[in-house]
Amino acid sequence: MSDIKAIIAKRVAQEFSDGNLVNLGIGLPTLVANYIPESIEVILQSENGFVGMGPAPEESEIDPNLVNAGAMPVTTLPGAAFFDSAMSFAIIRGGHLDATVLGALQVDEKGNLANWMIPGKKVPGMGGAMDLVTGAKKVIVAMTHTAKGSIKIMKECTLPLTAAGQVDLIITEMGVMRVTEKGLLLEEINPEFTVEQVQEATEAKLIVAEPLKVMEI
Amino acid sequence: MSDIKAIIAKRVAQEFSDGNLVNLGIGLPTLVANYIPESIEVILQSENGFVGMGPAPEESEIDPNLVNAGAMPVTTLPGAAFFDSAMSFAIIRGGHLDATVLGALQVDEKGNLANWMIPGKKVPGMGGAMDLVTGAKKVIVAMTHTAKGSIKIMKECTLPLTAAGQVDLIITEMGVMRVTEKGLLLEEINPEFTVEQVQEATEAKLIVAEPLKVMEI
Amino acid sequence: MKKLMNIDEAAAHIKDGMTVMLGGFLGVGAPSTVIDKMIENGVKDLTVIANDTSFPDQNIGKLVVNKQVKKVIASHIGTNPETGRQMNENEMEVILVPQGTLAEQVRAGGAGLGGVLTPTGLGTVVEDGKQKVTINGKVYLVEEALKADVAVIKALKADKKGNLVYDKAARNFNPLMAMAADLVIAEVDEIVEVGEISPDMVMTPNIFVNIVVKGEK
Amino acid sequence: MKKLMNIDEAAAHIKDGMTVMLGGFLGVGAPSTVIDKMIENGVKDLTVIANDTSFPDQNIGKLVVNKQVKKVIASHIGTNPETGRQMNENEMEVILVPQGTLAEQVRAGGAGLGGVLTPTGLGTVVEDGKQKVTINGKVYLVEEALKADVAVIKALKADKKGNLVYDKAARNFNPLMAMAADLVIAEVDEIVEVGEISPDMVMTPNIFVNIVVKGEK
Repeated sequence: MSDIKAIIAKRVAQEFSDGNLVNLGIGLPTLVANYIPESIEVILQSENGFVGMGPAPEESEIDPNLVNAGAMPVTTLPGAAFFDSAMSFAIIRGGHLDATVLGALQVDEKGNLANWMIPGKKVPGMGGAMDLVTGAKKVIVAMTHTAKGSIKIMKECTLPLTAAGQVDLIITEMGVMRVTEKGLLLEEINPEFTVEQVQEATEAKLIVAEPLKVMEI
Repeated sequence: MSDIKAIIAKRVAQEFSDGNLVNLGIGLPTLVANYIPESIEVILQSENGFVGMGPAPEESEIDPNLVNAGAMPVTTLPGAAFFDSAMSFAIIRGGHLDATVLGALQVDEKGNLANWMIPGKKVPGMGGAMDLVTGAKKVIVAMTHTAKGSIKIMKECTLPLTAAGQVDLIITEMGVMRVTEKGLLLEEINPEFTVEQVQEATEAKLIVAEPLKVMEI
Repeated sequence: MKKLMNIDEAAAHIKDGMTVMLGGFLGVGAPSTVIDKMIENGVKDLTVIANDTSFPDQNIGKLVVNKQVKKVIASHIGTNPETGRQMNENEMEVILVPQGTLAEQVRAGGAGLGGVLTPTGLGTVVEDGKQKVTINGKVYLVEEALKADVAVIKALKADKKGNLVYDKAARNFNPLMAMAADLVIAEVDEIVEVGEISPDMVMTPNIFVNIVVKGEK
Repeated sequence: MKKLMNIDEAAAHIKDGMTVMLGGFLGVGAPSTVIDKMIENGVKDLTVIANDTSFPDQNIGKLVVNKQVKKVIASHIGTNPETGRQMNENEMEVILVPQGTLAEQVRAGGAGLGGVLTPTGLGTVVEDGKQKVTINGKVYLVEEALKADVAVIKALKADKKGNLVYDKAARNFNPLMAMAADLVIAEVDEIVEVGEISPDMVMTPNIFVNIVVKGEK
């Protein structure tokens, strides 16, 4: 099996259309940029204040004032624009973002997302996540299906929420699940797994789409 | 007697300190700029979107994109800055304006101001006046004491208000009146008038300051 | 992602009954070429959101005179007597809003905020029928966010991706309206190559602009 | 109107117990020179409003490590473990706020608005104890405006009147904080003559800036 993160990132990248404005979260979601088809133009937003984010620079080209929201050096593409944090979140909250891709500690069948704290253990803060999840037109959770075997796709999140009912799509190395009114719809499956295996790694009851598509890996 | 408008404008100009940011309304208040002492720097704001407004240009220097809030051509002084209407009113509403000078249809002893409509007759709209009067640190009404004999300084405004209880100072050709908790305090008088004459031209009962200063005309 | 259009293609997006935001402050920074085409096209029953209704023979003013507008939301109508006449004779609905409130309402629409909490208008007719919120003992009016089907704005320059730069006091409401409509048409004096506007100097990021059209002057 | 000061004069304005806004996003665009002087001066019991608490060995992070901060309002503290430790052991109060909400709260403070009406945080612990307002059937949280005694910000350039220009992603919260404090200290890389920054290109108008100090790098 090819690298798990690559499988997920590659599949997420297929969700975008030409001209889309997208925000990619820190970590795995950042990798999605590497798989955007060359046939379309996707504009990346960085919530610290610009649109038109490009890839990481050569060592010699690093500019300390040009970093992404995770403080990693990046570049800008032609047509980029910088702005302040109020404008950045006006874009995010105002519905101008076609999609946001971010990780999760837990996500559930109602589209609830928990990704900003583990009470008594780790409280990094929500950063821009609550606004991103509330404001983006499409919220895509991109993550490994379980955390070293421990289940993350729940019937109901037990950790403090980032936002209620905002997640549209969950993409893992096992498959693609859509949040619907009836529950989680398994739309695509990685051919290396069976439906039973995916369900076993998932607390929420999966509805299996017909036909169930095969995930490109 | 010298020109009435000049008397008023000249007296208003004495209210400013070095470094003050001031907004001058359309009409008579605009004249105040001509009387600001050369010993101090007063920055003028124009609510259509800049600070550092200068005097009217020569005919040949007129720029259609550089006008004041009354659409009259102006210039900018060194250090000027342009911005959008949200920023302009953030400055106004946010308490960053040291003073605003504007005219009135009516003003009363409680500091209420009416200057934006006469029901059934004339409804130009409030423009920026309501924000200016609400947000500026000091609100100065600059106007002729009466409108061709008809009284404008009232016990209580009868016209729809621009703002309630926001006026600090009323400056007319007859004198200078401060809004206090006890009522209107006549602090200065034009030596060409008697206190009785000023009171006669005023509906609100005037409290006469002791000593009553003589207005420089 | 086709952004550059001719005036006919651009104006064809503005249809009967739409809510249209129009940039400009007493005609300065108004998209005159597109408005002339709207007049030629005879689109009607428009709801116009604009700072003012300009002068009878200019841009927005002409739309009013030509009876294409069924409702206006503005801060000032005093320079266009025809607006007042149509209002008084119930031919057109006019909603007058303090200028700073209008700017924030439009911004809130674009930023995904429900509205604005402002002290402006308290104690005046502006507060009639509106919710109030008390914060730390101070009362604020709730002024609802405004959005539009189309915003027609005017800029000095656009690059071919739609990044905009404004000129002096012609900026005013234009950058705010660019955020608050489903479709944004930017009329510009000049179209330049991508890269000619420095990313730091962009005033409206391209992601807000759907259509760029070259104005006739 | 004396705006240019050396670092000692500037930092002397920051006193024990004050509420201080500090610009920067994970250290990018942070006023490091002034913060180093705050550490040298040993000012304590500070309430700090900032996007994050940076890294332990950098700018805001050092203030926290040095125990000069009694309360932090921020969106993210994950990159500075010492903030988490002091929070968990009740040595410092930490209020976590969604980043877009924080940006708007600061802006509202500067703009004279009572607060922000945002959907962000609904259905999460962020809404605990807060007022809600329903507008057109949609519920919004009331997030109160934030102000400070002092804002210390970082810009690329200032002219001698205090007009500021920022560089790339180092803009972030700086222009917002410049509006929201009683005293604004701008640390800059370069001080230029008045006129060298075009009035159209000013990002923070001089009227907000009280003190300009040249940074050490």
